Amino acid sequence: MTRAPVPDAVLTVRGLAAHVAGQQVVEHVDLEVAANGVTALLGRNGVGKTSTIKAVMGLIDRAGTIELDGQDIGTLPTHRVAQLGVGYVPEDREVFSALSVSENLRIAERRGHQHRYDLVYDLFPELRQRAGQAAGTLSGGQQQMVSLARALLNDNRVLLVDEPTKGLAPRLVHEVGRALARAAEVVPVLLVEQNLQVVRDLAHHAVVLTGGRSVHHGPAAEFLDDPDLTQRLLGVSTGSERAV
Amino acid sequence: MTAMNTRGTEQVVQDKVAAMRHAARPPEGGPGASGLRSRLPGLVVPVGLVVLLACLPLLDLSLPGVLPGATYTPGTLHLLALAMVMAGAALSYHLLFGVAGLLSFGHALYFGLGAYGLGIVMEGLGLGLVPAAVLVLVVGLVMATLLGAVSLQVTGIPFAMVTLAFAQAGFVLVRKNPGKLTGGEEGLRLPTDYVPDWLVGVADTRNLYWVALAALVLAFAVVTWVQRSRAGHVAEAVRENELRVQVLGMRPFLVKLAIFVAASVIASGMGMVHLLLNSGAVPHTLSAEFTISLLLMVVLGGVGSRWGAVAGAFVYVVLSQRLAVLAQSSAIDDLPAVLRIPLSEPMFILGTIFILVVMFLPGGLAALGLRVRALFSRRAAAPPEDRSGTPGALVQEDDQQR
Amino acid sequence: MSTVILLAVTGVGLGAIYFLVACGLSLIYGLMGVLNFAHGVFLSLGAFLGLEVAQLLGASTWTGFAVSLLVGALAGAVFAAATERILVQRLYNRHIEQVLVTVGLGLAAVALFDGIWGTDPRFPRGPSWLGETTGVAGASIPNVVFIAIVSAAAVLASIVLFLKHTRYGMIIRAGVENRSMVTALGIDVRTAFTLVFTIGGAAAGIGGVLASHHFGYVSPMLGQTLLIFAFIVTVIGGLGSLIGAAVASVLVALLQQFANFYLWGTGDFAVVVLLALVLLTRPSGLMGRKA
Amino acid sequence: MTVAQQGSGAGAGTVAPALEVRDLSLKIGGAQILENISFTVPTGQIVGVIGPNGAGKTTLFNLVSGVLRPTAGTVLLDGRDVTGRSVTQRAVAGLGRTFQTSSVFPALSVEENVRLAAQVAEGRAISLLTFPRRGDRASDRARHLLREVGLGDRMGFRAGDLPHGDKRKLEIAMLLATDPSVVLLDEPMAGVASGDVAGLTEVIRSLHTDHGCTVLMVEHHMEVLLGLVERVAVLHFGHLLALDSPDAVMADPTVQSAYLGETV
Amino acid sequence: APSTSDDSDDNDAPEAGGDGNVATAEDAGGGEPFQVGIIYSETGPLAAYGAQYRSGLEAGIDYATGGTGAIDGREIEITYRDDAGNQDTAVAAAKDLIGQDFKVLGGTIVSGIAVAMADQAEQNEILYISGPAAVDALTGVNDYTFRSGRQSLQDVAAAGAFLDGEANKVVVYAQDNAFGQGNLAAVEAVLGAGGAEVSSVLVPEDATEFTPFAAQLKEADPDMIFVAWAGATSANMWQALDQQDVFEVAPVVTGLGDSVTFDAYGPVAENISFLNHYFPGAPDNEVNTAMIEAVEEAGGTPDLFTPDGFVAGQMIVQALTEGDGDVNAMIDALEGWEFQGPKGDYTIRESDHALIQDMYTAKLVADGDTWVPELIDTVPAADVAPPEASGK
Ligand SMILES: Nc1ncnc2c1ncn2[C@@H]1O[C@H](COP(=O)(O)OP(=O)(O)OP(=O)(O)O)[C@@H](O)[C@H]1O
Ligand SMILES: Nc1ncnc2c1ncn2[C@@H]1O[C@H](COP(=O)(O)OP(=O)(O)OP(=O)(O)O)[C@@H](O)[C@H]1O
Ligand SMILES: [Mg+2]
Ligand SMILES: [Mg+2]
Repeated sequence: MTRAPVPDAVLTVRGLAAHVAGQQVVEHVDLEVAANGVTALLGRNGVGKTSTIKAVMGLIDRAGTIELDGQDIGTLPTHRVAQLGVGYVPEDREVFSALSVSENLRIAERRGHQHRYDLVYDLFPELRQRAGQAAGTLSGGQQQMVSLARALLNDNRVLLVDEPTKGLAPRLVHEVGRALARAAEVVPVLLVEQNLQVVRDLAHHAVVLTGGRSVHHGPAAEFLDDPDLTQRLLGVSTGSERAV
Repeated sequence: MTAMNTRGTEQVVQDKVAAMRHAARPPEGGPGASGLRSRLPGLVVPVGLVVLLACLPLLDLSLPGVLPGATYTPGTLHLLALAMVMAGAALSYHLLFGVAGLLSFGHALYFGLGAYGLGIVMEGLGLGLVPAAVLVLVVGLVMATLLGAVSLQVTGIPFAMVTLAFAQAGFVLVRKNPGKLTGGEEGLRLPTDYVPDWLVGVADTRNLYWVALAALVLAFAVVTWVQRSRAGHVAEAVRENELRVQVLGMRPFLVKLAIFVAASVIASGMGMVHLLLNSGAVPHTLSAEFTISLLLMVVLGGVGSRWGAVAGAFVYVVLSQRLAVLAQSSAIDDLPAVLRIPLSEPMFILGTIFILVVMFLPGGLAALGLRVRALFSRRAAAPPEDRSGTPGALVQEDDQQR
Repeated sequence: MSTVILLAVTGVGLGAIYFLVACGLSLIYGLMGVLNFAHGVFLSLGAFLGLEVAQLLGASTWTGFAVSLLVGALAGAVFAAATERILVQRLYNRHIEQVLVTVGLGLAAVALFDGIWGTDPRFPRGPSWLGETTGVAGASIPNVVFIAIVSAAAVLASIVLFLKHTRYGMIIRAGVENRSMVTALGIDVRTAFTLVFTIGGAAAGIGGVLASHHFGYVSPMLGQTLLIFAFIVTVIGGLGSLIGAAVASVLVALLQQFANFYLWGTGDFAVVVLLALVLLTRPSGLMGRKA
Repeated sequence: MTVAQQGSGAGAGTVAPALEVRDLSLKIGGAQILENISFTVPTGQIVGVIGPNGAGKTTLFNLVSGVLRPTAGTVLLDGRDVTGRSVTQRAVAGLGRTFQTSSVFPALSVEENVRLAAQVAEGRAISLLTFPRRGDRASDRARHLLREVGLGDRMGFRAGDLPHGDKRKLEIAMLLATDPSVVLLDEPMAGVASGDVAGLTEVIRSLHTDHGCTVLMVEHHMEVLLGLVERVAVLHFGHLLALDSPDAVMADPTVQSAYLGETV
Repeated sequence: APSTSDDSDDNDAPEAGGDGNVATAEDAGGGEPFQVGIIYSETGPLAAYGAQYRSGLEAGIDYATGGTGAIDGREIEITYRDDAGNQDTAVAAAKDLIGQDFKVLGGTIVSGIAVAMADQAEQNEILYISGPAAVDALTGVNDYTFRSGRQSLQDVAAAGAFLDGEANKVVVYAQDNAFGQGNLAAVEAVLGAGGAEVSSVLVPEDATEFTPFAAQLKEADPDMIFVAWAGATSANMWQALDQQDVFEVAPVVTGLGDSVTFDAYGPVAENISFLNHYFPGAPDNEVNTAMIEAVEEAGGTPDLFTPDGFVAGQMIVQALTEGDGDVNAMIDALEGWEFQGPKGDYTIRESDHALIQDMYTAKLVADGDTWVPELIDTVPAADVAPPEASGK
């Protein structure tokens, strides 16, 4: 197991284990999210990426140490975790379809925080135009924008972003990628992503899971350039992965 | 936006039932169901139990505090027979709710249909017990098919409400005493002229007891049959994901209707035994409360478990009868009001027990039985065996961990 | 003619009572997916405590009546909140168990009220104006009907405004769709659940006091008797839709009134038929979200 | 805008195509979701459907499989009009499909999932008088197919516990068990890890080559799609923009700007 | 006092029943005790009536045995069972007791239960003495069944006392259920036979709003209105009658219930003409005085159905004394028996076991915050005797 030290980690996870419906889906995950830029969380389907993120958020039963800026958040309920500055962009967008776009943003406003509507509308001007539209009637890509915008609105310490390009048309993949890059300038991001080109473009560090365990930590580019390693851990040799 | 994504009511109900199923699954695991030979040891316990129950009227056993008297006394036999009738009805509800995931609030309609139907047919048409019973079962079958076909046009909570509505209509009708057939609020008396003498009168309670036992065994066999058939398996699949079943080329409607009709006919049969046992029928047997009591029995026993449904019914019936006795005892009378008032209300105690089971004993008695058994077998280090069909194997082992 | 007016206005009054019970049911179902079988019990408790207080303060005074409404609302609210916190919340996300727990609570609480207040009905007295009538186009309408209508309209308006224009309202609407996402945004959604139960309980409590004057009695079964109609109303209106519940309440009550009077007491039958028809043609109810 | 059949499927025009839709339209609450879609899929072809999110791809599948009813237009399977038929009837007629989000019976075992499907092909699927037994035809077929898609070691698992990629494979095994002649696959690769893509691609290819199915598939994963299909249909805001060979479609400037974005 | 076993401890009842030779502490040695089972509403909707019945019964047995609770030294041991107002529970209790060889059962306030118990009595050939249940069908139902209360026909006949010769258009205002229809039939049978023109306004049982029906009643322009109403909705019903000015049209007659229901009449109470089965101030005789004293001493309050229990006690003692536990002998002892009870002279009619007794007319007068009944007149037993039932 290779292990590169991460300077000033904002989020540190040690020995994380998690259960869903009584079944252990995460066995032992260690990871650190660097204080700036994008850290990628990679792995094949079902290795526990989403579960790891949900465990950090407290959305599923978990055990182990989770520290945000040195403060233990491993036993806090979800809403406390979020209040301490962990933003979450879930795998399937999960916008509130009955609420309007502006309500979707308003509900995300957290007390005692600056609300960065400027940044949000700058990144996604479409959301200003569609403020009154019910979020359920938006297209998939627009919903992804709302979901990202909700997380970006507050002054978070870290963002957890789960497969933001899943099921998006290639053109939207680029737009979302751009938005993430902008976001990463203001807040560190932990990104789960299957599209390795997006990972290559954005991530500085990479953590790789297999079977509910973290098995590799290191610079993202270094990892992706190692065909043997990617073949072994992701089942794909990166030489063949092409942007689409 | 596919139909699969929308979190509609039916999906919610399916989720609910699926959640319950984590706690309890029926014993036979489907294609793995073993041949007759390996199932034989599994038959020993149930057969032994039935034989024991059949012999009870001839024995002088006492269970102070649980049974009102020795097992040969009519009072005790009546209580046990009542519990067996309710167990049969609970089994039919298990078929609906536990197997097919159909949450009905109107199942009492078919129980009441059996009870009232038998009395009315005997009296009105002057038929003997057996031909009348057959006729009523046919009527029940036809009615369940018709009403089932209508109610099954909807699913989830709407289904619960439509079935409730039909049962409520039956309840109102029976109370209105149309054509002086049902006796209204006062209920219908058993027309004893058409019933064989050996089923009338306290001295013959043991015969009624045996009839009830036979009915329960029959109900259990039919429910097992239905559950193990292909239709039973498809019903489980329908409960999980109806659209998926359609896409595979099956009609969920037919499966659900088959289960609905089977459950209704069983309930009608148990209703008829109830009429004989109580020498009468009252509107209560068609009420929503009656259906809810069936639901309580199934949940107490553990959703999805046949033996659980039976055990739940016995516990419910015995508790509701014996708590009434406790309520009147002088021990309770002397308590201060804060304790006396709640303790002297049987339904309060029963409701509280029910809440506690739901909160702290998911999977009900079935799960409890399994847990006890697991504890026992670990100590005895017994080799694993095929447990399907035995009372201990109420829940599949791999389900226990969830 | 005056009979028709009498039936219509009293029907709307009855609908107002149905609505007061149904609005809480509908809210709770919408947010939590729980069909609350204990809801009738909130109503009965509100009615009993309202009655006790009114008797203490002088049943025939307006102060007594006003305070009894307040106490009824409070009693319903507190009981509902406790139910949510102590029972329902512990079964987080286990919907069917949540429903079953409310079934158990319904049984237990009715029995407990039996023990405390006895099985005999009690007869509330109100300000004498309530027992009088007002002529409307030749029909003498009992005044209590107007109070019920006004109260229900006020409750409907305040809940709608609350849901539309407050942050909590927004949270509740969002929580209906996706609870875990609401928590992930840093909101303690349990507060919203308790709040919804509390609001529903308060409405039921007010409904209880008004129902006791409208029907002229209080008994432990009063709430559960109304509950079945409240269920029907909620389903016809569309689960989770307040406006739907309001429309369906009036529709059901009017149908019941007219069928009882003109069609040989077939009111309940007619309601059942209406329910079946509505569900078979529009399974999600008059105003329900598409299932 | 309608696009007449442009493909060159062998024998097209002489035998009835496996699937044909004519002037299919759907309006929901005033919104025109699909408008006048017409195309044919000749027997034995494998055709891809692409288009931006919300273009109406899943909706098209729902119309073809009978989950939704069109406001206008007809659907023909092997030349027979099935527009008025139910989902079940179309499935019996040989139409199989998967869903955009995995759709299995989570509480049943993997094997049970497939055997339910296998029973359909065998007949008497919902009989009250037939009992499932290990070693009967349906169960043998289920096991065989599970091994074929690479789930041979997962038969006893609860389907809900499978990782995403395996659920996709399970769905395809269920599909195969019903012995369909036409299959609709809705984004089979969505959320499948890069390492599993190649394996799943082969399974899909075998649907076509080994089982002789006519395939219509929605997929955003262009590499996979282009490697599999003979023709590509492009949907855009409810309209059929193009139906042509992959190369021609990729070269189309409208497709590039509307769907692929500037980089390709 | 009669010894009672509440069946609260499980072991003594079956033993007592099994071979019937349990010796109680008070047993003076005069032989094994007589076993009597009383199945009544200790809980359930009619629990209040149940309490009245039981307190009367205990007083009645005491009175009839001269305070010993025993007959010739043989204790009368009473086993009480709760039917909770539920027919199935009652039948189960009856089967249990009959199985324990009980030959005398009594009790029941609920008409449906009374009918079911009558069946049980006949099937198992035991003596059954029904309680306050007013159902007419019980009269003449079979040899084994008696009643210790009045029946609906007697109630209705008492209402006839309010008809003054000429006025003869009677409208029955009742719930459309067994109780209401029974009363309508009784009015037709009794007052109709007396020449009155009887019509009815039947209100659906499930209706909750009575105003329109009250308006309809007023339009019928009757000479007398007979109201037969039971249950919680009565307060509302009376208010509706008042609001629609029905009292201005004709005298309104109804049965006076027990004291807790006086409130239900509301402010209209003083406008109603009541027929009455019993209130403590109605009869004036020694037995009544003794009953009131005994009940009050035991901490109870005599009310509507206390005499039914008291008379049941008297009948049980009579049957046991004369019949000595033999069912046919007990039936013989009761048939045609005339005795002095709390309402004066009673006769058990031999042909159909109807209990012939006086009835009363009364009114309610305000007494501070509450209402108290005041006797208008006693309607002699013979005037209200029900027509003989056939087919015993
Ligand atoms: N509700 C559940 N019940 C049982 N098992 C579950 C549940 N949810 C997830 N799992 C299992 O947990 C494991 C990890 O799932 P998770 O969603 O975290 O994987 P992932 O790495 O995010 O995969 P993907 O790339 O498919 O999103 C999988 O094997 C999955 O089957
Ligand atoms: N019931 C409905 N009511 C209103 N609009 C609907 C409804 N169903 C679908 N739509 C709309 O129809 C359009 C097509 O949806 P569809 O799911 O077919 O898109 P898709 O092409 O499959 O997209 P994706 O690639 O994101 O899966 C979308 O804009 C969607 O919002
Ligand atoms: Mg994931
Ligand atoms: Mg789609």
